[in-house]
Amino acid sequence: MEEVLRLVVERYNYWIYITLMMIGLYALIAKNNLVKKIVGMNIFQTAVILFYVSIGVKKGATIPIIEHNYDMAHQAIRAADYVNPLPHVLMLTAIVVSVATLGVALAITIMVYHRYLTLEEDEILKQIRES
Amino acid sequence: MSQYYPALLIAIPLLAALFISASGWLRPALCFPLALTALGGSLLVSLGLLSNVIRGIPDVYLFGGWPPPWGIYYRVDHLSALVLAVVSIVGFVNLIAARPAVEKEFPEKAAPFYTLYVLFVTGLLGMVITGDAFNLYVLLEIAAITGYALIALGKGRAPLSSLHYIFMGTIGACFYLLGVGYLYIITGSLNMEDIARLLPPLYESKVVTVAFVILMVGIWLKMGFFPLHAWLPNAYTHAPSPVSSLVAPLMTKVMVYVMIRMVLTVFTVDYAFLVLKLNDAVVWLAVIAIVAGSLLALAEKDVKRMLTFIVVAEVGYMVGGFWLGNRAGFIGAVLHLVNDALMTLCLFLAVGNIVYAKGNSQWDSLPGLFRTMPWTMGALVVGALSIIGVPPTCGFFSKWYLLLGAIQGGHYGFLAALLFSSLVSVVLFFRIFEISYFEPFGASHGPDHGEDGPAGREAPLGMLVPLWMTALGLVLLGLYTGEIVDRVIRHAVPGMML
Amino acid sequence: MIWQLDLLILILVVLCGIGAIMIRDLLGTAILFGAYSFMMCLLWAIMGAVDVAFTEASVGAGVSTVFFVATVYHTTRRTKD
Amino acid sequence: MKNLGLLIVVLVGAVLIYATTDFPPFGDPESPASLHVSPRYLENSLEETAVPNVVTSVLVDYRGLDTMFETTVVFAAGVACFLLLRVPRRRTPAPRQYRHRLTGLTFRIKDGGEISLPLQEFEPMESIWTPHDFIIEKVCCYLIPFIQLFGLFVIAHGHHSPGGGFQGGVILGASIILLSLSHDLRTALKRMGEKTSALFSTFGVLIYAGTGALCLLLGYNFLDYQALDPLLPGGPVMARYHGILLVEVGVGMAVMGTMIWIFRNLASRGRHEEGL
Repeated sequence: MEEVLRLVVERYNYWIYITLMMIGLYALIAKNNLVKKIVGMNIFQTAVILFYVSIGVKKGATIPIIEHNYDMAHQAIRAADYVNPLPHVLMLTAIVVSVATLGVALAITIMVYHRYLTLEEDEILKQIRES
Repeated sequence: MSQYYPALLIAIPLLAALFISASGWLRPALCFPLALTALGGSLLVSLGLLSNVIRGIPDVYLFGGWPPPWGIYYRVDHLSALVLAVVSIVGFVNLIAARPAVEKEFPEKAAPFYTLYVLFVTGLLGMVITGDAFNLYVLLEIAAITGYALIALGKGRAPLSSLHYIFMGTIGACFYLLGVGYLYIITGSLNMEDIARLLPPLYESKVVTVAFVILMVGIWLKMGFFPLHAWLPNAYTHAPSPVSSLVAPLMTKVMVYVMIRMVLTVFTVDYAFLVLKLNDAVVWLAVIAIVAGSLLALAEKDVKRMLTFIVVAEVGYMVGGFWLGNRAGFIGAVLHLVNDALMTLCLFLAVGNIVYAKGNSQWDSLPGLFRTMPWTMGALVVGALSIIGVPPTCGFFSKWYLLLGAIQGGHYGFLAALLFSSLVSVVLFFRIFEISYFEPFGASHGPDHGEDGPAGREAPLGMLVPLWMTALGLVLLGLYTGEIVDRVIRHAVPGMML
Repeated sequence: MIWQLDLLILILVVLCGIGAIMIRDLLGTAILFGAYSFMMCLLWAIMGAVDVAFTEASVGAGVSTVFFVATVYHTTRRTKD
Repeated sequence: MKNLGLLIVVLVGAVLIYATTDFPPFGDPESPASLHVSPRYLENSLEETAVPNVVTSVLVDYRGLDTMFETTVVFAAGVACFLLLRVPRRRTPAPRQYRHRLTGLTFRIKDGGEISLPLQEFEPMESIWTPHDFIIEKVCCYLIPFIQLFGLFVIAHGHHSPGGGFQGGVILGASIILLSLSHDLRTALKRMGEKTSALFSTFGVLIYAGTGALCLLLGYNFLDYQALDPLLPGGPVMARYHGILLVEVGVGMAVMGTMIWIFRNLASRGRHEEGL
């Protein structure tokens, strides 16, 4: 029991990312409204970003900006003192990609709405079947 | 000069895309020539890379001058050089054919169209050549976002289909990203070869297994492997014809290449075939994909939509051939990747011509086409023969290798599926030929449609020349199959499969 | 990193996420999505990823929300689920 | 669909939880991710690029190619929204309504017509017109210059503090978006036209890719900013420093232009006349 509890507490960030991912995926698959699906898509993407950021955390470390004096003189740098910067770099890219996808998806949503005058997927499919 | 090729391959089309976008505002007439020059340039560069590789000159390019695990590097080997050549040829030929359709359907939006077109090809070229797992994700997204936009440009249902494609494509890309993250958390590296070096002691870890599964599912989603193909037929059918003849031949093939690259370079063949032992299951999935794709194609009454289901079946060929795990299967899969890109291009270009002349590709508009559009239909016949697998065309040879692989691997289910699908292709295409040759023109139309009405003319020369270039390419590729296998593909076969 | 604060924000993130997809008004969805992004940004700032947090604050909570509102403005607020 | 969705979601969740048990513990400084590649960035960033903010130096220098394509993704999204939504300008403008500020009378001007009275006395009315709030308008007027100043600071100071081209570019873009939210789209379009924002986004990416190509022309690898040494003062390390700054400015321009461009197309449904 204690083993399980330790497992849960030690990695709680990972559990939250899985939860968010499941919420996003559920909205993406099961929701009927197109905007809701897009929100789900974004939650899904941010969940992956949360996972990456969690990789970079080091206990007792500070943000990845090296302490230095005005003339760039600095103490010997210990990598363990700073949070791992690589996941942050990757996730900057991922965030920007997600907003780009969002822009395109919303543009297409507007097109869909003005063709069928509804955002509900079942109503749209019904209109297509009838025509 | 040749050591700059990998950088030029990406830089030329990227810079050109920016110039096209700017010239759209300042000098619109320049858009098409710029796009043509850019893709022509990257075609030359990729052919140069291919010849370098054949002559045995290694090509590794360090971006920013940083050594591999820290910086990003591009690496060219036999497999990627071959796929690069295919991608740039298809992109270039299709661009020539796209011009009349673009001028007819959306003349005022030519500049953004060509910008996105060139960016799409850039993304695919980058995906093929990159040696960094995360860089592949970014390039994948470039190709995906431009692809979504180009597909949504079509008429009728196109925006909705494109939206579904966005949802599925984003899930696929995120799964890929998550898989890369799992590899990163356990190895600490993003460089493909570095990961491969660090993985062997970790084969027992659950993280690696799950990373493999997630990566494969993500890639399969993107390529439309059978149970995950739901987005593909609608998206490719409703897209405007110059777009579907660009996206359909390239996107799925490049994703197949990415799958092969992931298994060969990142996880290594030993892990995928000996540790996980998934190969039998995947080949059976491929069998289902081939059979289901063929059967679904039979039910369609629209030529373009039928072709999209053939694409689904062809994906099954390549995935199955690769996962057979023997030499003939591997050669068959790679050869089929090359051939299928050109076959699909030929068929979609022909259908594009029909759509250009008739407005749609329903069966109702087929009668009399052999008389009014003999050149288009001639090329369609060549493409169809290649898909069926009739000897002088290239489709025969790759199917031959796949069959050989199935027999060597003792996988008779795959063998049966291949033969069944060829048989179905015969039925599919001969039905089309029958309607368009024997049924009298005008039977389904009113009497007011004269024989030389505007709807009954052959497509313009600008669309016929690329179409026939592709059709002749199919025959030439078939004749030179031996050369390609000997000089290129044979060197790409991993040691374990020999 | 104060774990109580961390846990509180994690729970709020999940609640905002669920709320955003459950609420029966698309404008509400857009606003709750903005709140979700902002909570996420706080979370990342706590975890030491200042640059990511900064980007999320400006992109996720700022521009994305405006895009959503613009879309809802041009379509409809109605939703069945 | 709901049950299928639930099934898939539970399946995915189960697979992910299965893998999580083998992860290194959360926040462990000894995990492979913290030991293999990233220490070199932390230890050598100052010597090699003179940039204390390691995220910036990795983003723009060590993994500069990723960032170039990321900017391209944003640019592609801008072009995509334009391609999908923009409606070509009509030859004859549609009838418009104007309200006389003093009397409150409404005039309907037919296509191509002009008002003979001085135009300052009128304000254009839109079919979905909402009354303007004086307080919001004024507050935003005073706020926007400071937001823009902050955006420029974030771009320029990205080497030493959190921030950089993306964040600064988004903030600059948001200031113009705020202008169109607090006033209306036409006011914002007068300040920064559609062509301007499109060219901003194009030339921003061009600065990035052009810097890379310049390095290539100077005989170094693509994006190797050390090549800029003969053109910039301060030696090879400072050349990297300044190269990063140059590229960040490009990113900022591209992101600013694109965000405004996307917003306009979304908010006015491609008509660029009236909107949010």
